[in-house]
Amino acid sequence: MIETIRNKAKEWLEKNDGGCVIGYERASDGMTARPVFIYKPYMVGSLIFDETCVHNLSKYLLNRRGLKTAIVVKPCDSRGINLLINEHQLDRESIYVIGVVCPGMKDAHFGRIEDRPLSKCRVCLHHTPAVYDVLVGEPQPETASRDYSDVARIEGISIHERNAFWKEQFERCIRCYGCRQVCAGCYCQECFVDELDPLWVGIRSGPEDNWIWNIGRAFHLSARCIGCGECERVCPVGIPLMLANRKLEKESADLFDFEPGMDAGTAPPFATFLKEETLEKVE
Amino acid sequence: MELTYEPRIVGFLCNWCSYAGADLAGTSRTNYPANIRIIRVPCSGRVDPLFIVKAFQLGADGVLVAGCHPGDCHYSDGNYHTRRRVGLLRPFLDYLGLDKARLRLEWVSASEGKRFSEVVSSFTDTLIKMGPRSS
Amino acid sequence: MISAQNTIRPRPHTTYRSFVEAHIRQSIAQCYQCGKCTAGCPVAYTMELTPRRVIRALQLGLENELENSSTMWICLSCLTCSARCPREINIAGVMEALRLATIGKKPTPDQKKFRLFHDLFIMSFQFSGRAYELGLGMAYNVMSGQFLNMASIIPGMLRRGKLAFLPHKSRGSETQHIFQRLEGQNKAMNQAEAGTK
Amino acid sequence: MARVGVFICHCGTNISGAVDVARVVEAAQKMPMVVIASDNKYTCSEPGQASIRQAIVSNKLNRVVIAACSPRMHEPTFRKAVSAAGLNPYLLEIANIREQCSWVHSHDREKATAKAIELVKMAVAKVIRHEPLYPREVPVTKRALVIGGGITGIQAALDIANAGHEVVLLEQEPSIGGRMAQLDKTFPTLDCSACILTPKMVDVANHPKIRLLTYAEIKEVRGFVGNFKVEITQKARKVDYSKCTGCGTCWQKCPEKTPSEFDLGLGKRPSIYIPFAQAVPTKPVIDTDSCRYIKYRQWLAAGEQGKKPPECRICEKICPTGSIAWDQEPQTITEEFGAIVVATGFQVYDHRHYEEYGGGAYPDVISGMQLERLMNASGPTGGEIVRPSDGTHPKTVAFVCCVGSRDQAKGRTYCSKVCCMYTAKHAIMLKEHDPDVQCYIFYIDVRTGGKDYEEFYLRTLDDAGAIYIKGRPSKIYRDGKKMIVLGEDALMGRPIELAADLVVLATGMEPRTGADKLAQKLNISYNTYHFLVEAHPKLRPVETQTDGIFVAGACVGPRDIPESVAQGSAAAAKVAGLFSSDTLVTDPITSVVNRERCTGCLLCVAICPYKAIDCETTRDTRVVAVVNESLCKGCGLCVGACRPKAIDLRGFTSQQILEEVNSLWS
Amino acid sequence: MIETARYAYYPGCCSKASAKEYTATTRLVCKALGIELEESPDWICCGASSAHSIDRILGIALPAHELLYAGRMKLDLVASCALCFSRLKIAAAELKDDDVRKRVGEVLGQEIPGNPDYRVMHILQVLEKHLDRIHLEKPLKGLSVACYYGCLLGRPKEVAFDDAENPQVMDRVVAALGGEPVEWGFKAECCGGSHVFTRPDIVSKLSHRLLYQAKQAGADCLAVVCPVCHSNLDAMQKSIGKEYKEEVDLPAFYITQLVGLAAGLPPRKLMFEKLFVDPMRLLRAKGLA
Repeated sequence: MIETIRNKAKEWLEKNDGGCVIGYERASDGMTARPVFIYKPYMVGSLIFDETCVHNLSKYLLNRRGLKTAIVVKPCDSRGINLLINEHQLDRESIYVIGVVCPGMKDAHFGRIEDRPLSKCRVCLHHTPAVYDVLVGEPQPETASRDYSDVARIEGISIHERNAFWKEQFERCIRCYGCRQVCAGCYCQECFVDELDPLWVGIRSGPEDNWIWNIGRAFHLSARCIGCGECERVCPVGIPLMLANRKLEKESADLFDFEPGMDAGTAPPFATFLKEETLEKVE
Repeated sequence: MELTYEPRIVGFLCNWCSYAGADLAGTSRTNYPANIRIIRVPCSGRVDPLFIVKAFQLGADGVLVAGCHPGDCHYSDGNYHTRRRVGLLRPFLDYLGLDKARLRLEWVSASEGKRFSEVVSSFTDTLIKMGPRSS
Repeated sequence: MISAQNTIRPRPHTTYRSFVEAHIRQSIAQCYQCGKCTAGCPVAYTMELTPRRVIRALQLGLENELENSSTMWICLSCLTCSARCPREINIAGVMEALRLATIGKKPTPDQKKFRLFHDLFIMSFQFSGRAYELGLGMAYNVMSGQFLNMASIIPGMLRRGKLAFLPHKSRGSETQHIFQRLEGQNKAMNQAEAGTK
Repeated sequence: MARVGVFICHCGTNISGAVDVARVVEAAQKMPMVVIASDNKYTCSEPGQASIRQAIVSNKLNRVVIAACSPRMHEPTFRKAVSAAGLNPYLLEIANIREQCSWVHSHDREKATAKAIELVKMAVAKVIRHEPLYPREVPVTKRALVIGGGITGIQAALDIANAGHEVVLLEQEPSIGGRMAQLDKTFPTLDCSACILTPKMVDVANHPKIRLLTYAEIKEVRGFVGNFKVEITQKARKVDYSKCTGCGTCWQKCPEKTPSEFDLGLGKRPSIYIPFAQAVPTKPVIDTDSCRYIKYRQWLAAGEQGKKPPECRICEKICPTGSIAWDQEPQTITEEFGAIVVATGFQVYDHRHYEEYGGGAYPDVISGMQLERLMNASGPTGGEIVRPSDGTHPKTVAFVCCVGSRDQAKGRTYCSKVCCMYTAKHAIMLKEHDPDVQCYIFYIDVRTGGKDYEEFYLRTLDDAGAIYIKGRPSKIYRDGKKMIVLGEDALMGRPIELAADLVVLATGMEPRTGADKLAQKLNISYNTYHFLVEAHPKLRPVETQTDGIFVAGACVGPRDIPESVAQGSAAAAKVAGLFSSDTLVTDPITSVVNRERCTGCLLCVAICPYKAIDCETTRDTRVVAVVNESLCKGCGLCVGACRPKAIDLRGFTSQQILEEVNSLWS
Repeated sequence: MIETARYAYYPGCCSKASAKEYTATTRLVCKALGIELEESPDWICCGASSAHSIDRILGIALPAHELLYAGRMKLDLVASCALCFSRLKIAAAELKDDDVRKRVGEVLGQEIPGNPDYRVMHILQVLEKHLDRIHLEKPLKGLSVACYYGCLLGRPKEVAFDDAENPQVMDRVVAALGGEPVEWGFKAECCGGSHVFTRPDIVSKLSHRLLYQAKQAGADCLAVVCPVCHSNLDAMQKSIGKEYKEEVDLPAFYITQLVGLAAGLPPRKLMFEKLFVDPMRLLRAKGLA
């Protein structure tokens, strides 16, 4: 697998002078992975791929708009590429996608790789990238049934409990904006949270302003979140951001029959409508 | 003295149908509770979902978004987009602990003065029954 | 006297109408009386009250007319009326509903033979599970007094072995149970309905 | 620094009856940036307006809030008033304390007053954020495009041209004239259709201000009112019109004969043809589907597969001016216009959808339009009314009304309006042609709304002796030489079987095929049947939601000739009105893009109902959205969708709306 | 070797008596085409045309009994009788209603699974689907056939598989057999159906109209797909002729008999002798027997 990635990267670099391969290499702790940018064919030897390659590299493509770039992507990351192409941020021609069939990723904590795959991987549906020029690994069938038991658990508790639960979560937010920085879908020139006039979100980190920031962030990713889970992974205070994102993911699948990033052409839900839809579920 | 709870409602009304419908409620002297504060927008499609979130953050007990009936939008299809935006925001806010009954999307035409007053009355009623928002 | 009978006193909301509308899941107010149903009905020529007029009677609430009519029993259920109705009203469904609505009523002399036929038909398979043509035909002829009905073809049928002398039985006696359970269900529902009133 | 003046109206007792105006004034005086707050008995009266003007000048006000009736009532009035005092008219905000306060909370003075104060507070908060706005002027190209060369389009083109403006009249068929050219007589006067139409066709052809583009279609429409840029496809006629004199030798000699569209298949025409004798222009086109030589060329190109077609070329050999142009290809013409009139008219409903009436398989079951051709002296039978099956003269003729009209099951719920009348005309004409004819007319209702129409209908009973049978037939079938119509005489309540020699189906009107596609190109609306939608069915019947595009005639809905002509003239008047000034003033309430913030996701481009947003590349090679302010109608749909808040709506900016919300809790 | 197709088969009550030849030739032809028909051992009457006139639930429960069998077998259900087909198909549609499903389940004494998708086919559809399997031994050359569908195959449109006024399936089958389907306007007009007992005058009038129209359209014979229609058009033909004082002499075949004939199955097995109107003279004249 790794050999294939290295060979493909090398072949591509030899043909594309001035190009860059974005992939993973072993981090200095000798255990986890970190992103690497390779410009010369002879350097491909440092490329790796295993269950520690948690990062979604597709956001780096935004820094290489219009430049020849090859990228190693997992299925969820690959949807980021489709999303960005759909939103006219990238053009498909300049990108060479090395898609890797994903075995599920594991995070490292306290110098040790965890036993269980990341929670997002446990409910993942797509194990083969949605877009690729070369596929590494055997295509895997999709998981047939959606698992939203995590969302359902929150839906199942009372409205007051929900209110209390999220209040407690959002109160912890220190407004570091790590979730935004890592997100492939967050590429505004200036985020609404940083705007001073009008002041959408107060500058202080307090319960009310944290509330609107977190809702605004999630809602801006509605029908756009590709489920890579990076926001939640980098959150220093452990807010279950994917739990919010996944509610929107579920609703937009139910209401609009739409899954973000599965292709680059389908009009996203907020760009279109059906005259006859009612969008009201039996309550 | 009895203390009664008076919910605060922010209403975003499209200029062509719902705002005109609210005017008609006035011209026909249809009384309704004074709890709503109306903000005129050209089209319900002008309503940024964040306006709604912002109103709730500031303390609104209910938010009403009202536009032309589907198919009647003055701008041909603005209200269809509104329907999608609010249609997604509503279950999401509910999920986050803000009861979906507090956010209403209604179609009120320029000729439906009576209906507008009914919408405001029933919405105010609902909110009074629900009581103040838990903080 | 005659004028009193002929004068229509409209009653737009009758139980017949609501029963029929519930059955066809449509409003008969949609009918604009164009007559295409009657025009295409293969048996309208022999009806007192043609299909269009049945709908009209429902719209005006002329219950007597409906109850005494044989239209719904003459109806062949060929669905031509429904298929061609420009307002897409299921007129054949209206006829079916009227049969169901009047089934408890005493039949008029003209309705009698149709009701008899249906009763006998049901009986012919109620116990054996499968319809028994010869038995049905003979019983009908005797009981309706139309002794020579179809007499011309019976020898031919027998000669070609197209009439079985004995009823053909389905394995098991499922049909009997179906009828028993249905009776129970209907009873329970009637009681429940009476209870709510 | 904003200096706000607040003026509160009593509106007689309309407001002060439920609201304590003095307390509102008092509260307003304490609001931020408010310099002066005062009240007025009637603010909209001249003394009321004068006091505002005076206050603006004496207090150096630069923002004005008027708390009075609905802005939908007097906003224009008050804008003029502040403008008269030298202030930009858009620095005004109105607090609606009458329709939305005093009139609806008359039972509770306390709450009504509290609400009025808050409404004023919201208006003050918003007005502080107002910016001066300036309407823009755009030049007008005084040149009109009329799409559709039927009677409606002809009338519109002549009227616009007579008002002194250039017109291009576009027609997709080889000749103008439209459906009216196919008619024999017109109701209720029984004028010969051609006699009143063809002079107008000639007028069009000879008018110095009108350019005729026949056999042409709209390819693309861009631009906006006063400045449309239209791409037109000129289909290949295979005849060089600059050389052709219309002498007619070619169409007389062409050996190939094919069913005539104009005669609805009842007659034949050559492959090189003019659709009918009085066609304008009187120059032919070659029908590439039937022409022998074209087929020969296709056979050559396909590698000589199959049977070899004759290498005819007779027209070419015989043409005295050498006008035949085999290699002519479709051409694209780009033209600029200030206004567009759409008059694409109707087509006759295709009765093949009625399987119960034979589905078009019986030759003696024809449409009303086919009967017109049979009755017409220049028609395929020279005006002799005969059965298409055997050429005999029908004596018993049955008419069936509402075929393709008032029929939900066939997807056509509307009434086509003209069929009752043209059927009456047919009955009268048939009787005139042959006194032995007996007509039977199956109808649901006879609708004769129109001047002299009812009287005309009565003639069918009195003079023509037609028998009207109330009831929609259910089936038509053949029995020997007769056509049997199964119906009901609903008045007797009995089924009826009628044996007729000829059955005429009064088929309804539907929009031309492709009306929806054209509407999409023009960005105007159409309904489920593809009839075009007017801006207002009563008050703006020939305008559309897109400025500068007008509609007229049967493309909007079933119309008879007088109505179509009236609408053609009405649209022309609208165009002339538009062309009466050299420039247009546009509403300044439009969207505007902040190029620094725009990420170029182009969601706004996708959702703009007016195609008013496009994209362009900045100097630092970023793609950003750009608003065409002439097309923008100011709905703000794009603003509600923009994640980076890079687009805003003048007059309803996010700042302004958020200030309104904020003011409720500050 | 062609793959076997399997269907659940509902013969209907007439199969045991008046329509013996229809059932027999249906089985014969299907076997020849490699189509397996699984008949439920305990099938019961579908109730047509009485049950749905007497009690709504009964009218659904009786055919539902058979639908459940097909459901258990996980097979599409095929009926050869147009009347049975119609009842089965309508019942399948009615069962989508939760309340109806509950009540019918009670009456049948078994739970009916929710979200049911019972597929019901008429034998015509099956024949058309597998037309390519027919090896044409004896094309029906020169045989003009008036295809008579009856009133129920195209109606109501929610359950129909062909046009209500001008259906085409059987015409395609006959054409594929080498025969010549005639164009006529009465393919889907009613024959009078079960009124043969109560109002034989109606049956005479309507069936006469059909026979007359078919004859006028130039047909040599009729092709029929329903035992009730068949009995009206075949068995009653002679007495109808007497009543209207005209000799009709129009053999009425079941479509399966024609398929069998064209496929070269032995004529003896096609049970032509069961027909009232003797077709042999016609078949000999056309060189088909």
